[in-house]
Amino acid sequence: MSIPEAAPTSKREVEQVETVTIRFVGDSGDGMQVIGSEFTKASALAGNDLSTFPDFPAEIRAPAGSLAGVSGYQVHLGGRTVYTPGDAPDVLVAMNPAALKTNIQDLRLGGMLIVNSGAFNEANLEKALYKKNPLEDDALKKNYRVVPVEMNTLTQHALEGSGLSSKEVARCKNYFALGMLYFLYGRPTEPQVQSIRAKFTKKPEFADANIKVFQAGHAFAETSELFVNTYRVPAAKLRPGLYRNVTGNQATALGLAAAAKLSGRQVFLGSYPITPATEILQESSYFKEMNVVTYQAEDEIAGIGSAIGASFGGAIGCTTTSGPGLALKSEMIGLAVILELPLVVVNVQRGGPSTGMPTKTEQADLLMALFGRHGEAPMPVLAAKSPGDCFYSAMEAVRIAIKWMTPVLLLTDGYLGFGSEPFRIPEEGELQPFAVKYQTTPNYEGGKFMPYLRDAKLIRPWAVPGTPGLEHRVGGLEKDSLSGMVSYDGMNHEKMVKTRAQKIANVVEDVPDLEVFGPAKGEVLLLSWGGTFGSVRASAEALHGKSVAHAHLRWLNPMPRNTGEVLRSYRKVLVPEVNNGQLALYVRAMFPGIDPLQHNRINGKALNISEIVAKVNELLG
Amino acid sequence: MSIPEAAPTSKREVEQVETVTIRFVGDSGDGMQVIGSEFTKASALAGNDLSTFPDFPAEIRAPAGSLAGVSGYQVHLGGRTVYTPGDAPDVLVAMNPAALKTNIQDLRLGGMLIVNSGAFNEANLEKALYKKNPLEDDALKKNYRVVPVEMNTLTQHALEGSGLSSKEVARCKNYFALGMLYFLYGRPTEPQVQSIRAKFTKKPEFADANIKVFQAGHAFAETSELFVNTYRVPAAKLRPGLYRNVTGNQATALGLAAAAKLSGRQVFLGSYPITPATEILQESSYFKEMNVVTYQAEDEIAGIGSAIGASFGGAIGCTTTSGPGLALKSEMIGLAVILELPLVVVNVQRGGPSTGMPTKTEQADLLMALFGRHGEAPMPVLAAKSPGDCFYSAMEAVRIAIKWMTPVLLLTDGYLGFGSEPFRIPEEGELQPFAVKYQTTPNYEGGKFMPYLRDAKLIRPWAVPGTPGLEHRVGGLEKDSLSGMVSYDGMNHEKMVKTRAQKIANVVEDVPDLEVFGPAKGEVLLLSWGGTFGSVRASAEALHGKSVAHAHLRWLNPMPRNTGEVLRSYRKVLVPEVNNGQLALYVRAMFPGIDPLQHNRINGKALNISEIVAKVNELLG
Amino acid sequence: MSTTNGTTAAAALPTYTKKDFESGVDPRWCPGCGDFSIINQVQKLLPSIGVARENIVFISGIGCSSRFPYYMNNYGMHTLHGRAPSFASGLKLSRPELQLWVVTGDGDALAIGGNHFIHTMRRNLDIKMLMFNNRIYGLTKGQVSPTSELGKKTKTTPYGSADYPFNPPALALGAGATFVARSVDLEGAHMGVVLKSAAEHRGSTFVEIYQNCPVFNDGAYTFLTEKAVKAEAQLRMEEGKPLLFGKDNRKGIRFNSQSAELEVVTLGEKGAVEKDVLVHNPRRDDPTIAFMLANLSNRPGFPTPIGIFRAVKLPTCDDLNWKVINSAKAKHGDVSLRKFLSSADTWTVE
Amino acid sequence: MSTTNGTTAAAALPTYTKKDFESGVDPRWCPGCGDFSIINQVQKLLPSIGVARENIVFISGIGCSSRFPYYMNNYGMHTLHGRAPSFASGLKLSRPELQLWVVTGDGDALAIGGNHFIHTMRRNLDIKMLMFNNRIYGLTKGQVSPTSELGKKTKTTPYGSADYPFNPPALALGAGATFVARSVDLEGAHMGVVLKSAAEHRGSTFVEIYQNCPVFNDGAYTFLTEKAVKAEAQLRMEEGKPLLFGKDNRKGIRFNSQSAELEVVTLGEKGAVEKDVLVHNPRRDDPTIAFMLANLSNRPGFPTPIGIFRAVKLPTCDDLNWKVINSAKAKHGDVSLRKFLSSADTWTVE
Ligand SMILES: Cc1ncc(C[n+]2csc(CCOP(=O)(O)OP(=O)(O)O)c2C)c(N)n1
Ligand SMILES: Cc1ncc(C[n+]2csc(CCOP(=O)(O)OP(=O)(O)O)c2C)c(N)n1
Ligand code: SF4
Ligand code: SF4
Ligand SMILES: [Mg+2]
Ligand SMILES: [Mg+2]
Repeated sequence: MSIPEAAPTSKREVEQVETVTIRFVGDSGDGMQVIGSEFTKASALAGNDLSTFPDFPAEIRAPAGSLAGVSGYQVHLGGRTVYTPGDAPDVLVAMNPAALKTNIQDLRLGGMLIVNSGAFNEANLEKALYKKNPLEDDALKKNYRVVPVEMNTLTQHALEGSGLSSKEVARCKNYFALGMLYFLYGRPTEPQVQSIRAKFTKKPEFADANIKVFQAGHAFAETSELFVNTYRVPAAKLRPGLYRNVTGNQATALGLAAAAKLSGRQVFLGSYPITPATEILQESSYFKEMNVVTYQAEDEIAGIGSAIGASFGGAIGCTTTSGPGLALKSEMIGLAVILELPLVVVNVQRGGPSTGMPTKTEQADLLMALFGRHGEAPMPVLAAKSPGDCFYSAMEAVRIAIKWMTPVLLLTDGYLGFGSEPFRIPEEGELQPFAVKYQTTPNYEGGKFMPYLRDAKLIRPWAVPGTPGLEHRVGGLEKDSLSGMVSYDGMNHEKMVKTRAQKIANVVEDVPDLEVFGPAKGEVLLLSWGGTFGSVRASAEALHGKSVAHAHLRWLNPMPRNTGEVLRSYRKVLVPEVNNGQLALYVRAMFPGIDPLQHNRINGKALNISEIVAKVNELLG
Repeated sequence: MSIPEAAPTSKREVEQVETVTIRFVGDSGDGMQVIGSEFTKASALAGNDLSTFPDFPAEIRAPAGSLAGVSGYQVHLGGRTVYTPGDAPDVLVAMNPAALKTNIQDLRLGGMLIVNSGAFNEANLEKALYKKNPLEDDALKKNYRVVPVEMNTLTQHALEGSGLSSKEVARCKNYFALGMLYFLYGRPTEPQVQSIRAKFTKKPEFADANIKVFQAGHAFAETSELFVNTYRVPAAKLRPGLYRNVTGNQATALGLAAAAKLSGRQVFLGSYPITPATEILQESSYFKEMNVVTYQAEDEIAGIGSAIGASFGGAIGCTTTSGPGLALKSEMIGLAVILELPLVVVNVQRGGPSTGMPTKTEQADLLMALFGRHGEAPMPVLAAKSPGDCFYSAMEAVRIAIKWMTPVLLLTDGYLGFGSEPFRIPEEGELQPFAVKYQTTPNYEGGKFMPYLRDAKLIRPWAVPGTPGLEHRVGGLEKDSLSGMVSYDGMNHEKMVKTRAQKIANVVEDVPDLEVFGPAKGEVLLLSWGGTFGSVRASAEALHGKSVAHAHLRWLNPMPRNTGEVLRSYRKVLVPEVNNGQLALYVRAMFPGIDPLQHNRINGKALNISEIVAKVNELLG
Repeated sequence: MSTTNGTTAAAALPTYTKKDFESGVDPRWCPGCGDFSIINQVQKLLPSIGVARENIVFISGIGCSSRFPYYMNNYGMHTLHGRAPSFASGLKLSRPELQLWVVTGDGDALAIGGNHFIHTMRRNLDIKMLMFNNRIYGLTKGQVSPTSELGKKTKTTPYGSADYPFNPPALALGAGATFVARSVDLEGAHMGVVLKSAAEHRGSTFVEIYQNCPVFNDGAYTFLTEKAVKAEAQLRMEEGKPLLFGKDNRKGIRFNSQSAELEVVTLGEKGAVEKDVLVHNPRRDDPTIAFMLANLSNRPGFPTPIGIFRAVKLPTCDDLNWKVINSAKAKHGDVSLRKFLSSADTWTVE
Repeated sequence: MSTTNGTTAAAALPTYTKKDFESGVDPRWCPGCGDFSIINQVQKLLPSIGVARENIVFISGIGCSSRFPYYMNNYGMHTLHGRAPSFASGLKLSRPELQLWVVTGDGDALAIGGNHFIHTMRRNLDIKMLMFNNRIYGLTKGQVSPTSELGKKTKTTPYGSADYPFNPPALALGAGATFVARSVDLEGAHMGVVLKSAAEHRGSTFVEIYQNCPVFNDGAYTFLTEKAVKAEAQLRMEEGKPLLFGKDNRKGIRFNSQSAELEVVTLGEKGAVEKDVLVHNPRRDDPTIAFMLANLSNRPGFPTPIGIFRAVKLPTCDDLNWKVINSAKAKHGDVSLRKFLSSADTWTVE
């Protein structure tokens, strides 16, 4: 988060920086996602902690060079724990005018702008709706350290005589930018060369070209006098182990597959594609050997229906979706509630209402998750807090669903789903298996089987087709409290409503107490849930030393037992959310007397740390 | 509510009673709904205030004589305002053992049991799972005034020589019971004779037979010494005018049709049948000359979709459903929210979750109505308070929808939908027309039309196909705040979310202040919403003189401006509901500091007045 | 018992009787309802099909017909209106060794459930779907259904319906069903034979059963079932036999290649002889002739075909799926969790 | 302007040009997307159909194809995934004088939207549905669609799809559509003719347009559109003309009444002559031959038919509905609110 000011001498120094945020932006065809993730990988190998976020253009490809066609990738790396992809980039790498126009306002004042000046021709300027060339604008140079590089020409030079077409040559220029950054941040070039070679095994001529351009970029940065300093981000103190990078959606898919392994049961994922949840289904469709069966149903309702059907058969039924799909599934979720079958519903939140902003993030499905079903239909709801945490949250959702015989709703969001961070792969044996017991014998007098006879925790047995003697019927009509047969008896209904509610309340035994980061009592408690964890924790860290604490709700229903107590230990509670105040409302409803303050941004992005910090400082007076 | 004790002398006296509750119960085939409504009509003509409720067996016809096949009809009549069909009947007319068994526990102690003793044969007793004849049970006689009548035989006698088959004869016995009650309550017989004749114009032999049996019942009651007294319920002081009986569902249909008339626009009702909402669609399908177009769609989603399509075309799109259907419609409602088109969604609540108890009432869809959509999707929500009020609520929902260009959710329930009460037909001119203005000219510089340019109240214009020059496109993606074209701009989105929320908040200008029945300050405030109005108001009346008041929320979103103030004027707030505490939760969320007490029954029935009264007395200490 | 996926241990089957398939709960349909006759045939059939009782699952939606699973002594799910095929699809894909029956009504299958219906048919999932067609919504007491006739007066169409009805077998064929048949509640023996073939078919199986609802749509099929008209009205399709009908089988269905249409001929009249009559072959790959027969019931002057329109063997969706799954399993063997999670670019922090 | 129901005032129409139907927003499809060619044909057609611009409404669901209405200068709704026909149905029933076009994709129409699709077809609502079939989910970047081929590798079926695809015209015919046609993005002139007929048809109108998605399913239709194979691969159906195809129209489609199947003959070979070849007649009441032709594209060795499979005139659902409404209105006249509310048993309280 802190690039040093330009050094006074022209002698280049190696500067230590604790964290840095770099954003690569260019046209959709410019390969920004590629070099972004290559740089990320190099940083991971260098031992940095990381957090990344891509910024795709809207769903359909826009014309080359247009504002709508800009694609970006932001990475935040640090020598200490990194919680978010960073509020504002310290370095912006912009490949064309449109990319500059849509991103320059995010670059922090004094930040470095590396720009492909060769792309600032008339045609491109016009597509970006620039009246004149911004690189000639003094304001730009006043506010930022501008480093214009003729990447087009330099790339062409590097590839002279390569025999590639000019279109193919142009495609290589992202590696020129990457080479420059490798020099700037002192990354070893050899692994990158290997990586390019591996990527283009089938087209060695492209491998050669990209390597050449990459090395040219590196050399150019070294020899030209454009850069005053170079930078080193030290290695972070990460828990030792084997690491990989995961996006939240990948992690969710991996978590479900891990749950199949740990429970010894099939995971059946019945879904329908929808942005930003689609990747979970896509990833899972490769996990066949892990006992994951995937099914792309004809619609969201059939997706969850297939999952419930599979659960009746003894599998762990799962379904993944986003807001509009969750709305469509609500009738089905109600059925799962009354059937009391295990089911995991993953909702990757996006901007709403309606189709809204499919590629943008939001946290506005919380109240629907809690209350969006007809009748009294309570169910456990939890939310993941980081891309890697999606793995553990998905496993936990499965564990609760099968232990308590209930549907469980897991909330993630587009920010987590698309964002990525290093993920430590658990050691063999580190994750506890959780057995699944099917009922195989009668449980009632006279050798009868009563599918709704409960244990002390109010959990009913799971008997699956193929088990002789336990044949039984389940359905969506209110059921007799023992046999599960249809019952229209009013008092039986009241009993069942209360029993189902109590069972879900009992899940609290599996909900860890709320932990507080910071002072145990004081002025301000920051209360967060879901994907804003990183921004809020980073804000709390930034406010270190003040009477400010942070608590994060992973479980929304039931909430941890000590929640009220924690909330009452601070004079003010501030709930920062990417919605219009849904957790705040819920907290008011659940803890009469607590009236939290709100900080709400609903602009499709993660919360800005500096805004939260400013707000808290205002509260502290 | 008070039948006098048996008079000491055998001389028959005419007793004045203020109110009386009578329940007719028998087999589905016994014609209980028929005589129930005939007696209701006669009482209405006699000037009583009324409230009735049928008790259908579950959806499918059960075998004759079985417990599941019992059908009932309860009427509460009074010489003063009658709020509910009555907690417990004063008089129970039971036509067979099954009917006795399933209803006797409701008869108030000391109440009168008129029973068709002829049906208490071995076969029927067995079907009702009676081990011995309950009429021979002393306990019965000790607790109730039992009047056994051999209705089977007496009906047969009356029809000797009529040429009817014995099956046809048996079908007439309900009129015997009716005749007895006419005598008992001093209703004039002539109108009933007319009515029977009118009913059977096409089968005069049945008319004759039923009239004979009716008169025989009347004569039998008069001449036999079974009844100690006869009763008179004086006329109530009703507002003068022309009256009819309406069920809540009828009233909703009438209200929508009236709105078509008052607005001069087509009402388009696109629905899918579902208990207990189906009657609204059925009734409306007769109202073609009122400019009501009905459409039974292929499912609930298509139903609401068709309504939104019609609204885009300038009609008043409406859709009617119950819980499972509302769940299915939630994605569509979100679309209507973002489109900002008028739409009325009527949800007739029933027992949930899932398919639940389709023929039983409940109030458990409140939170779904308020919060059951993805993204930030606020909309006005109101609830009808009595069968007749469904008429006014439906009209109001339409008025708000078209004035504010928004979907509106109207909640009723099975209790209101099936229940009935007298309805004063408004005088010509009594109901205010509400004009609907379409946009017909450009509203922006350069002769442009901006479909999302708002007025001071934040309402956008309604321009409909067929209007030249105003061609425009609307959609579910977030839209530019003026042109309505797709916008992925984060700050535009935040602005739109807040604007839509503010517009709905502005609707409060059309929400009358909360009125209080009883003292303006004090110990206990009873706070109700929806169909429990009658029970709670009757409870408040019963508690007259104590420091107890009653306030009823017709509008749930936005709530009346003075709600908080009213709530804070009492030491305790008690919220009686037929759910697990949904309004109570909502009140906590909306008025931090208020922590209402709850009284919840979830047994598929209306709230019991005596239970509420007991609870309040307990609170008063 | 089979609780894992794969195949059920082939234990010796008990000798079942009809009673073994009765749940002991008395069916709650109105007196005279056609549903009684259907359940009777199903319960009579099941002892003979060689499948263990516990491996059979009945799944239904909502409607009178959909109460069916409660009366069967198998595993059963009474689900949501229109959605039964979706549950069945998931269960079948998850546990292909189970035998799945979906029981549904004309509204359940074709109104709200139309999408799941056509997709189950096209996928050729091995699911047996019995649709009780009473051309009305029974459970909700008498509204128009997608199989109600044009002009039909019902509670929601008091002046007559303006919707053309579906022809369910034609729709199933259009969607790609591999087994399509029709029977009638009152024709118990015929239904038994059709159900037996349905039980034996592997793939998407659709059986339409004309069912009388004496309460809300009485007499819907008297045109077909009344003694006096039956012979002329029913065309009993039997594999390998000419499509004859009428008193003494004097009439037949002939394909007129001039007009490219089917026509009714009377044998012996205008030179029509039996060998002109189309021989019924439900096993043609191309569904066209089956489609043509299905459409006959829409056309005035033609009899209504009952029996099997189409029965074609094609690899099922569940089989194709498990082929892929099993080959992935065979290829990878038992993968440890750590190994699985590590299959990506990794690095070590020390 | 018509704001009430009934008919639009027949004012003299302006003389439109293609430009009048362009909204001014530049279409945002990927370079080379087949959607460009389709919108071009539609915008070229509309000036000539004699309908006022403001009386035309385009309604779409969600998908690349569904962005269509934004680019048309008519009234338009971009609705929810799969649901476009439901909006169109309500709008058409409410205001039958409007001309309604639904624009949809293979996923939108046939996956999530399958139910509304088949019901719109069966009802014979006067709605024109254009389905851009790219056999893939474009907008969500490459998942299997209900028209993707068996075995197709997509992002959600990396080892190949186990689902048989729909044959969309066959499904539409099975559902009862009265107009069913097919064209191809690259065949602009052909598409123009088909669209013109679609615009003229009154009733449920389904046009499948094969559309290339160069980004996620490139080359899906080269088998049909490449110069080298085109003549052999395309069967251009034209009313009243024999079904000929191939180089110099040397091949034809013949109905073999022996086998009751269609077959390909080469004129002049094995005695085949032109008059044996089936003459195309899309106006047959019975949909069977249309169905048979629709199924040809599934069968190896047969060409893929393009053109109009079926075009049959039947009273539309909207007309039938409004006949009833208008007769009720005529019968009752203008009813006062009080009179309306009083049509029940009433009594007076004084
Ligand atoms: C989501 C939903 N919508 C509507 C209903 C109400 N409903 C129950 S059954 C039914 C139709 C039944 O008709 P059909 O499928 O033909 O079965 P039948 O009763 O005639 O056997 C309807 C509309 C429901 N239960 N759930
Ligand atoms: C309810 C809902 N489910 C899923 C989606 C995600 N989604 C948008 S378009 C689409 C499929 C598009 O495929 P197709 O209809 O073939 O259109 P194309 O993009 O290929 O033109 C999907 C799954 C959505 N927007 N809404
Ligand atoms: S309503 Fe009709 S279909 Fe339903 S049980 Fe009764 S007779 Fe059968
Ligand atoms: S993704 Fe395919 S269908 Fe969508 S716009 Fe691009 S090329 Fe066209
Ligand atoms: Mg039916
Ligand atoms: Mg597509």
